[in-house]
Amino acid sequence: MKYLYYPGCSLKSTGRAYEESMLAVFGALDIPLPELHDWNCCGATAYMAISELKAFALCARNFSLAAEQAKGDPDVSLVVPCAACYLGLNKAYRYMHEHPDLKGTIDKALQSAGLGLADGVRVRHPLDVIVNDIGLDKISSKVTSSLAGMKVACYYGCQIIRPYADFDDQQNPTTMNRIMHALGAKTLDWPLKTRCCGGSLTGTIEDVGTRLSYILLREAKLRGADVIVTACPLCQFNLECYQTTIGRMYHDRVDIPVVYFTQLMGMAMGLDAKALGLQRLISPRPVIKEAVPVQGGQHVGA
Amino acid sequence: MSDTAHKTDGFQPRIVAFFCNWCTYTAADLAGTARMTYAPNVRVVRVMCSGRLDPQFIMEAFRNGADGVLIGGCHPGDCHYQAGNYKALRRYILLKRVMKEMGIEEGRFRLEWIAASEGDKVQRVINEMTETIRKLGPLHLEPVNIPATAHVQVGTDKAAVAARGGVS
Amino acid sequence: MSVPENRTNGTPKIGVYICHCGINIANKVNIKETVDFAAKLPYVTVAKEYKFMCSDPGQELIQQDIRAGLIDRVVVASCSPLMHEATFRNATGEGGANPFMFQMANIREHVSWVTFDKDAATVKAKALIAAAVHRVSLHRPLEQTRVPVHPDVLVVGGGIAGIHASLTLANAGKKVYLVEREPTIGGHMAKFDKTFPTLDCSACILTPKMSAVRAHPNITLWTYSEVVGVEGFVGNFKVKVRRKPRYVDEDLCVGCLECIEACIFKKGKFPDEFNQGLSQRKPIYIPFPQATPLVAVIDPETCAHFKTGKCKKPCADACQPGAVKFDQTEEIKEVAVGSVILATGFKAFDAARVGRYGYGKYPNIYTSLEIERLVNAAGPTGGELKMADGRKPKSVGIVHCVGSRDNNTNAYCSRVCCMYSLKLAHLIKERTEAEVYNFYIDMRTPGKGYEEFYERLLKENVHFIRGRVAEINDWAMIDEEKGHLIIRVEDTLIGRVRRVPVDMVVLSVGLEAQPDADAVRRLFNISCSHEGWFLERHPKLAPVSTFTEGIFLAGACQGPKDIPDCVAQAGAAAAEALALIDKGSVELEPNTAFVNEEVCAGCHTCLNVCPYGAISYIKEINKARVNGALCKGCGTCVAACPSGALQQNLFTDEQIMNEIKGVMNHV
Amino acid sequence: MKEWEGGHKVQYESELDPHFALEIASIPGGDKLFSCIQCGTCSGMCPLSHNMDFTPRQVIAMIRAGFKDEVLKSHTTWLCASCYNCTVECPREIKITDIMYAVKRIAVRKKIYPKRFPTPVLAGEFFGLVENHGRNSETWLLMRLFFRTNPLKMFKQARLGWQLWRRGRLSLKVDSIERTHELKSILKTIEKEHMIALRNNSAAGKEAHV
Amino acid sequence: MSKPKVAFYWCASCGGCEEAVVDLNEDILGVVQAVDIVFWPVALDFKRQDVEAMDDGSITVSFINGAIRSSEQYEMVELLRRKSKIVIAFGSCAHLGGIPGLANTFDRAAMLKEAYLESPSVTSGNTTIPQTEITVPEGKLTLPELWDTVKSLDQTIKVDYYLPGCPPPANLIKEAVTTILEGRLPEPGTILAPDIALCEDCPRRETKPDKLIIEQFKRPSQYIIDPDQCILAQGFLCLGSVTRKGCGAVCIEGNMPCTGCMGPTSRVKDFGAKAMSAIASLIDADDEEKITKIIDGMADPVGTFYRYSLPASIIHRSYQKPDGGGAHNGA
Repeated sequence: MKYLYYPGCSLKSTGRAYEESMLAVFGALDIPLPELHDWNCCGATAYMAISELKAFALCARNFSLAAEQAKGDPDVSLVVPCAACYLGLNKAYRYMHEHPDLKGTIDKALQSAGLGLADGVRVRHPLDVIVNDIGLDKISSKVTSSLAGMKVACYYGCQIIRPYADFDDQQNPTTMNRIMHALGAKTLDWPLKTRCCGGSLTGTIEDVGTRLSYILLREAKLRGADVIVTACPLCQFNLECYQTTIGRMYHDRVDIPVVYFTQLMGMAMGLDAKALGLQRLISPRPVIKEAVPVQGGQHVGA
Repeated sequence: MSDTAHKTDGFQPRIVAFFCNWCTYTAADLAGTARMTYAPNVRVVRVMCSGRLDPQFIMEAFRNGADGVLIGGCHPGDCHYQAGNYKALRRYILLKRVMKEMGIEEGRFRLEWIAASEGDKVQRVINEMTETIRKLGPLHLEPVNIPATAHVQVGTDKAAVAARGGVS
Repeated sequence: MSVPENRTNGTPKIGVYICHCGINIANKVNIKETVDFAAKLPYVTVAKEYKFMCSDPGQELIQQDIRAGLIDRVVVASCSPLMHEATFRNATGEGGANPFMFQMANIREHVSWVTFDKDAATVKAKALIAAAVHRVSLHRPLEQTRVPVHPDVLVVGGGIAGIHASLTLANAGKKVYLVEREPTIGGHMAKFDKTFPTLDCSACILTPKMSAVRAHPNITLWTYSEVVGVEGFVGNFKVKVRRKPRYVDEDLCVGCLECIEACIFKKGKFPDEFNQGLSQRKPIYIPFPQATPLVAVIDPETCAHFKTGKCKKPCADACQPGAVKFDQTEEIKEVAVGSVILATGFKAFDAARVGRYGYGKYPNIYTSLEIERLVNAAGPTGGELKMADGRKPKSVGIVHCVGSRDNNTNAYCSRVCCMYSLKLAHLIKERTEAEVYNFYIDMRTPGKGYEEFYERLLKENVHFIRGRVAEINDWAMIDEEKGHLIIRVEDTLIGRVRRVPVDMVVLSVGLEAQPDADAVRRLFNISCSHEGWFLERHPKLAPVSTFTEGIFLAGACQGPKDIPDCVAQAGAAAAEALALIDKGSVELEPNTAFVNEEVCAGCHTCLNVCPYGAISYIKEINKARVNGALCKGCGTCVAACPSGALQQNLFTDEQIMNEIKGVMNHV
Repeated sequence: MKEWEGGHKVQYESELDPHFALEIASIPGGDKLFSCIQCGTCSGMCPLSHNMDFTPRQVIAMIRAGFKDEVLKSHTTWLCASCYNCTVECPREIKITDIMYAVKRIAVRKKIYPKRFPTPVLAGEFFGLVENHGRNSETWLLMRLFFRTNPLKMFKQARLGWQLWRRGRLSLKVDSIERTHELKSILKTIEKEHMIALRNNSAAGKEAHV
Repeated sequence: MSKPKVAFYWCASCGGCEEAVVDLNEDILGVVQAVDIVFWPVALDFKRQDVEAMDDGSITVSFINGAIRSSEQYEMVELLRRKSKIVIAFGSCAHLGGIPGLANTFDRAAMLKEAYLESPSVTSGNTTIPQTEITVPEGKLTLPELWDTVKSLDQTIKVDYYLPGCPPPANLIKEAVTTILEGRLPEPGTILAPDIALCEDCPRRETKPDKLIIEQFKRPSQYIIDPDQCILAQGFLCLGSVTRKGCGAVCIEGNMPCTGCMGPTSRVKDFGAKAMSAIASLIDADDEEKITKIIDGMADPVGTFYRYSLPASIIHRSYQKPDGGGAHNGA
């Protein structure tokens, strides 16, 4: 089994902390996770609106690169933390397997670029890899400062779970909850864990998008969550960065830390706060402070 | 409805199907009752059980001009006669090997378990198989008794191939 | 090369009759062209067409031609042989030829009904006719054997369908074995409060029939029992029934309940199956007051004696007749019957499978079957509908189509849910005066008095929202929603998404095939539809028959059905069984295998191939021999016989080979 | 329009496009569209249906009936956040999200979309960035988007931008892959194939699935 | 009255059939006395021209062994057919195509390539493939044309009777010769051997279990055959149940399984197909994987089931697509 890390654009900018914390966690677990060399954009949801076929072809190039980089290891997986990339790549994988005509066209396109079609490269989310490949036992064994006492709202968002993921239930996923339990944290039972955060609408039609984020933030706070844990760069961005705007819009205090699940993992495993990108968070971090005293690092807060 | 069911031009494959009375033949009747249109290329020969199928029948069908042969029987465990379909499966697996070695493409010979309720599967399998064989093209088995002259005059391999294209 | 034996007696004279089937065939197949084609086939002396070959004048055509000596073999090109083979064999026989000098070409189900293009249909019809002509030219006269039909009947399942079928047969003087898996008969109907649309009390109309079963001298009632083995064929089945030990002697128990009173468990502790787990029972119990037989049963899974061995068994002491018998063991009964009626019923859909409806997650969400018990005066709450906290619900949402009309669960409509939802809406409104909301996709009320009942409910001020409920959860958007269950749905008639807060939710679960339906169908050698329902022989013309002669279906095991339909079908199944019994004998298809002893080399290949042990090896002459009475006619041995010494009547190698030649050549 | 007139009118059959449904159904698995029973599960599951001028269920009905203009002009597809709730729960397995994309693609091609909605602009900008560089650069994407739709917004977001910048979450670098030539020839071939498909399908009255 | 004229000819064969004639031992003398041998290239110095010079139908009976796979063989058997009253296909190769018939899984080009280009050779660099015609300084040289497909005798000329076996058993030859010489002619097309399977004559017939099943296929080269037990029951592929008797079960006597040289009974059209049907029926497995595993233990199914009868089988030869792409060349 060989894993290759596919970052996508977000993990190189707004989601940098996700990248940093995930690589730190995998490093601490001794799982090599080299980056896919010369990866290109997954096509994302926006691309689908222009040309689905082009989006598939873009994904297929990544598969070819992965097969190339894996040097013949047939069991190669792209580890894709971004939900949109995960969906886009997975969709391409599925459609190529379900529609031979499509596969033929893509093969032609790849050939024109001197690449070979690699339809065996699997697309995996780090949640899936951590729970199903690495295992919760190993995670628990690495915990040095338990998150006991912390109540987290696991928020999965849409596209990791729907419609293609087969590693968890599509309406009531539990993978992230199980990880949090392994870290010692309590998880919130709430019905909104896969409800949309607004996605890219927050950037385009702000009032519509932020309303969805507001519903999530409010319900998490109402139910007494200390922190919202996410597994998607856009979810994290929407839920964290618009808190002030939302507060103003709805006259409601919705301040609650929003972190990546890998950051909490890193904290519980005693990794350096900076290595986990904690300093890149905007929202206040009382919870995080409580769990792990921030070592050095510049003070950041709003 | 599939396009296969409507195609009237070009090569029309001829497929002989051996269906067991209790499951697949009944399923084909059901497809009819439900008016499921499918490719007109299959001609069904009814046997009581897929276990009745002697490999000679399959070969005879090919010899008589079939481009494909389909066997339909009850699902494993469902045989009306307890185990006839298992015998069919054993013969099929062995025969398939021999057919392959004899150069007959795999798509031309197929066994499917189709239960009495699976009219839609009859439709799907027949359409699929017709399409597959349409792509493979006609099966021209070499006639057994070629007019000997065809051989005597053979000069090149190309001609030999042409000679094989004759009709038995 | 080998020379085929000439098995035809004289030159065959074949008559080909092509049926229009009204326009069913004639619309797709060019009849005239087909008749001309048939007339030119080898040995064909007569080729005719007719509007309906299966009609009397159609059959008469065949008979006249045979009588006139024009033909001695018959091909009818019409519908499926499964439909009319018997009809035309009879006609052939009536005309004076052997009935087996007949072959059918299926140009309706296999041609006209499934082919788009008219020319292609004509070509295919010709091929099938040519095949039949080739085949029939090698047919030989055959004789059918008759075997007597055993007059007793086995009925499997003691719900309303099984009860009704048993009583009908028993009243006609036939002996019936009624086998029920549970400790009592009654099935689902015994659990219902009222029945739609008349709202008469379910128990009131069912229990007299249950008692009648118990009392009827012609019915042997075996509850707590299961069929474990079936052998034989129509008219002659041998059935094995496992009687599970109930640890209470049925003949001695008087149903006085003293044993239950005496049990070391002072109160019920284990989920009561009859009440859907909404109440508790003791390890020794009687499912409900009208249970039939009214005999206690001990559940060894929960009984202290069986669990620990340390119980003092006060139940046994309390029983005056001494009916409690801890040493009872399982018993296997073997009976001979001539026919079987399967009435094994259905299973309610498991609502937890639709996660977004929150069943099992939130309190106050019930399935319809649970509500039946909760509104039932004999149920766990004495008929009072209360919420978990004891309050009466002020609003109740009834969600239709749970586990029905959904490709993710069951694609079919369960047929009864609309009506029972209306019934429950009425009962809930009546008992609690709550606001009742029905969420439906389409309202289906096809039945006598059903639409009228719907109208009655509309007038009773029940809310009807057309839309499939998307989700049910407990997060409030506004204060008014707090503390309620929120039903989110699009009101499709208005085109707006609504959030309806309610205190209680009823999930109208659909009907599913029994989880062991597949095992049962294998036992009885019948088929299931892909949803798991037992498959009838013909959806319209043989709705209670199966593809296995002598096995009939009644009730919801064949598909979702309400009570009137179950009863009607049970009566029909009983009538089919009676018809078979009164006929007295059945004719067996003469398609058995036979050994040509002259050429059998005694190689043993066939012996183990036969699943019925019908072939034996006669050592003295070194030949195999087929026992015609045991042979079922599958032909597997014939295909296996390495030297062609075995052949099958109606399906000889030559006949099949000729059919292949016919189907491929000539077109 | 007078107050009492309402927005509705009699819909003449001749104004509808009978091919529209077929066009949409030509996406992989799209023929399930015709199995719709109008149950409304999609709309009920949709977190945004209350913002839409037509609920997703209505859009499906309109596609089937041939209300092409109305569908293409509708806000509904542009409000779809691709959360796939409808697709997963549809009792007839209709890939509603994919259908929304199919509608979007036709709308973009025909340049019919609500002017106030920047979603198609975002898609277009994104497309351009990826086509040229193989990667998207979030910062540039957003800046260009704001610039093209609502430059004022850029100032409104300045505070957030500053916060992100300070924390190293904004990068002004335009990221690019090394082997852009590969990408170019892949996309070129796809375009060529698409043209061939278009030509083959135009006879059948369908638009190609792209 | 002159003695009946008899001809012997061999086509694609190993020569074993000729041996068989000689194997008649003293009896051959009787035959030789009773007839006039007019043509027998193996033993006597007659030439083709001698036959050509005879009147049509003047040979009483021609015994032809070997399969037909070249233009020369075809010319010769056609010639003999014209000159003979009776033609007897002698031995498995003439009867069913025989072992040379297994070449029908290849085509000519593949065979020539294998024989002349790819097989190891002491003279390197030789890339000559024989041609039917070549002009050398001395003039034009010709060779008979090798056919693509091997034929049984009756696929090229009309055959009156068949003497099956590889080679035909002496007693059957004797009986056939006597019958014909005495003018007791059987029905045309008759196979001159009993029409019943070999199991009947098998010395191990009593040891056959009622429950005949095969859990594993064994090869005689890997396992020792119990000389006292039914060979098939031991898992060795004995085809005695499919094969016509008449050979006296000599192979079984020699503790080797029957390979089917006598061909099928008259009720079976395709020896290999029927053998597969019978043998597969005995496989002791019901799921695809297990069945496949057991069948994997069977080496070369075509060669096994069609060892003597591929050209006479229903399929006749491996299928070659009209475009020339032979999917069958590997074996």
